[in-house]
Amino acid sequence: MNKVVSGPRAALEGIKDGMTLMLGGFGLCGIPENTIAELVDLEVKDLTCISNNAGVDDFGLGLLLQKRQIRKMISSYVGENDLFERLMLSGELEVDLIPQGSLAERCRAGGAGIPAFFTPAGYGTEVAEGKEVRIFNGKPHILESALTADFAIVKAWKGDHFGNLVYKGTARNFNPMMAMAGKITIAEVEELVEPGELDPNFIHTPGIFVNRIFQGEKFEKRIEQRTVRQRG
Amino acid sequence: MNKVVSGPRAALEGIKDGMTLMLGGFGLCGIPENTIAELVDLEVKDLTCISNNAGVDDFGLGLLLQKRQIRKMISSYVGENDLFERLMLSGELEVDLIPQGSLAERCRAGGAGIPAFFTPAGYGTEVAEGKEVRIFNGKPHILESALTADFAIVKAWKGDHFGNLVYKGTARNFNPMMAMAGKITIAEVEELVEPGELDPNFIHTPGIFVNRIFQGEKFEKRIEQRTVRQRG
Amino acid sequence: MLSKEQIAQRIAQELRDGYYVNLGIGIPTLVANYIPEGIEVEFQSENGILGMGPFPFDGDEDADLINAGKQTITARAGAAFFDSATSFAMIRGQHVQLTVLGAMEVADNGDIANWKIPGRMVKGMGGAMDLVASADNIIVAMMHTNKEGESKLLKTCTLPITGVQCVKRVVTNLAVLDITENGFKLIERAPGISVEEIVKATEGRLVVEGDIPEMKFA
Amino acid sequence: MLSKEQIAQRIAQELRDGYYVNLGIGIPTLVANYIPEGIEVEFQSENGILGMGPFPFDGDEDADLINAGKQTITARAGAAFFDSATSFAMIRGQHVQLTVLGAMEVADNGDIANWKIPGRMVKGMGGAMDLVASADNIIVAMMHTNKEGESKLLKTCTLPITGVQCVKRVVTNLAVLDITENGFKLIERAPGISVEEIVKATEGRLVVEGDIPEMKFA
Repeated sequence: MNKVVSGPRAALEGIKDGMTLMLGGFGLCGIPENTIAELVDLEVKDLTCISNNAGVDDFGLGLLLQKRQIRKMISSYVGENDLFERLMLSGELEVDLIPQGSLAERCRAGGAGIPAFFTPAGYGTEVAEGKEVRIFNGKPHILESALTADFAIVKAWKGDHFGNLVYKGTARNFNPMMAMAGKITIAEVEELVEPGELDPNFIHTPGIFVNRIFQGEKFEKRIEQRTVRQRG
Repeated sequence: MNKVVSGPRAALEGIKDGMTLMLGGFGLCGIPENTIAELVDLEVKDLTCISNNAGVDDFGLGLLLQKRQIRKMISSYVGENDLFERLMLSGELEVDLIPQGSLAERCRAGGAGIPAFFTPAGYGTEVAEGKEVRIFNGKPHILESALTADFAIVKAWKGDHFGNLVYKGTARNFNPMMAMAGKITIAEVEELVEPGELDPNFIHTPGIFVNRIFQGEKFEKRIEQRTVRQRG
Repeated sequence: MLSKEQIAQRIAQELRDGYYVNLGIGIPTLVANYIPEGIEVEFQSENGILGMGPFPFDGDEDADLINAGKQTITARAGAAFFDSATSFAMIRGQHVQLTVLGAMEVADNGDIANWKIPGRMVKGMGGAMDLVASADNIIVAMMHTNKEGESKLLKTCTLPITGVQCVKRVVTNLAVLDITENGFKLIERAPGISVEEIVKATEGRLVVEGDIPEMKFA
Repeated sequence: MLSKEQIAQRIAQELRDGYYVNLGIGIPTLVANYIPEGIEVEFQSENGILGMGPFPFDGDEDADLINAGKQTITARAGAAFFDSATSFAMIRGQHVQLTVLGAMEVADNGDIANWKIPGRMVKGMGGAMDLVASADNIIVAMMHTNKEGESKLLKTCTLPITGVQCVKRVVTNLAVLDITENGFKLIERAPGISVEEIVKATEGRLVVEGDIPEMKFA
């Protein structure tokens, strides 16, 4: 059950133009930096990327947008990326904006074998167009469908060779659900540890969801909004 | 945000005949022993109990069955309890048997504001009677609805006064989903610790789901099937 | 006329002991600075933290610890981190008692628009649609009028809406208003602001009954 | 005729390196004792563990560490515990490559009945309905006939079914059979058992093509 691969190149073995990818992270927090860099190098294109955000102009998924490798984005918030806005308004980039909670739940559903579920989010808005509406407990809900991906690419704090993962702080975000929803799930970790080092009571993503794992060479972990208070 | 109460009596404040309860545990593993004992003492009756199992004749929910305090059970497997089988076959006890995975997911849905979801489990069986069927990806699924309860009663390993909980081993089972689905959620823990002692990265049930918490006086933690191998 | 800080301060008076609260970006964030004495509340941020603390001291920033506005934050003792599905389970499952968020427009039936200006601004709804569709208690914090002086409290939203009939209360730089069957109901005036000024600045139906008190600040 | 241990041993030959496997109660549990050399598999138990190890040494039992049969077990290095919703996410989401379970009846279209005898036995389906509805690869381990000598491989299940058209393969004390469009297809005979004996013990449609080899045990 040794799922360790040598690095992002080996982890992405089998990737093709036109595939659908899920990429974990919230803003630039908890994104799979090393694998994104490799996607740029591999020059795969026509990608559909499912990710809460689209990075910033010069980091995260912004790097793939710069190279026009993405055909379609499925996201909830893309406000930090000017290029994205330009590409979307000009029609170069297809965009499906969906509520953040529905995005998270749709990924989980994809991994959990639940093809569809009802949620109140988006009822009465653009998001509900073409979707079934049903009243539960007097409140209208819309039917949302599961999301899956050819590759799910997640970033964790630590992992072992079974693929068990733990995340740190708010870098967890979408990573655990996306890890569940990939036909092939790649995990890049800050630290690869020996089996048994992770307490089995405190595994966030059990290894069954992960196919390939590697320790990232370096993590820039860029901060978007550095907010601080002064000491004293 | 101090949710600590003095014990099971205070935790059950407001309980009434005819209420619906969820009780965590799988078999006798991870059941809220102290609160069950208190339910017996309080002599509340006509209860609807949602619990994966129904205990054994003289422990767990079996104690409430002995006193005929339960009107209806919603469970997935009740094979360890002879009294249960007798009460059910004689019609004294109303029983709704549902697939274990659907039970877990229906509790989670109840806590997560998802009124209904599709699952393949039970299609074509008694469980599907009267339920909507829909094909997804060529496979028939049935629509299952959320479950909630007046009181959800869970058992955890450790907890703090915010209601944050961690579970040990396979004693986790249904407890986290049920904790989400109670109008009032009671947690009995083996050890009440100071806020900050639990690592925020490794909380299984965030305190927002818990209303009342106490440290159980004693835990018998009975074993149903003691299977061992010999040393050497 | 209230400053942004005063709007936040007035909204903070709505906090009750034991509340879990989700604060949106902008004015709502400032509410955390005015928690009334003697009560304890917990702040939830939808990217995955309960028990959000103040900004870190300079030099203590952690890239792995941010709020939904992507700002570096700290965690209080007793905090918990969780994934996005669990976070929205809290929100959708109505475990959060109060949601405060900004808006571009609010209609007098409680509709809210705060995510999109067609052909111009496409940032996305983020968690706003889940929040407004789920929360029992939604307060909007915003200016009463836009930069052109036009009312943001309307008969009908002109922008794509974020949610229908969901806002309960609006706190602006001019007034506190509740959403009722008959439209906005004036509850309080900002210090020094007359009822006439509020009527003039409100395009939607407005109910004014009896004497309208001025807001009080501790 | 195979013993229960031999049925388990034959099923173990279906294991492949890297498989995650869910074993039901009874004969299926024994499969764990016959993992072929040179391959690594992980056992999932639906009550919430991945990486199940052998029974504990006498005195090391832990009430908080059991399998779905409520037996005390151990956890291997690299194990993980999780809640029931996550456990069935693994199962329903087809992350488990092989499911082995017992049955009272199997029909020649792949229907299975293993949870209820009306008016007599009401134990409940536990996780069986989720498992059979979800798994891509389901092997049934059972005796070919019941105590009265009646076939358990039927045209149609007489008992309430657990799942429809889901079983892929059946391993009994007499034979290995696959479910095909034309009914049960005989794949292997137990050592010393003739095709005629299998035909006689099978009530459902049975396809016998060419020479049927005997099972091989290492």
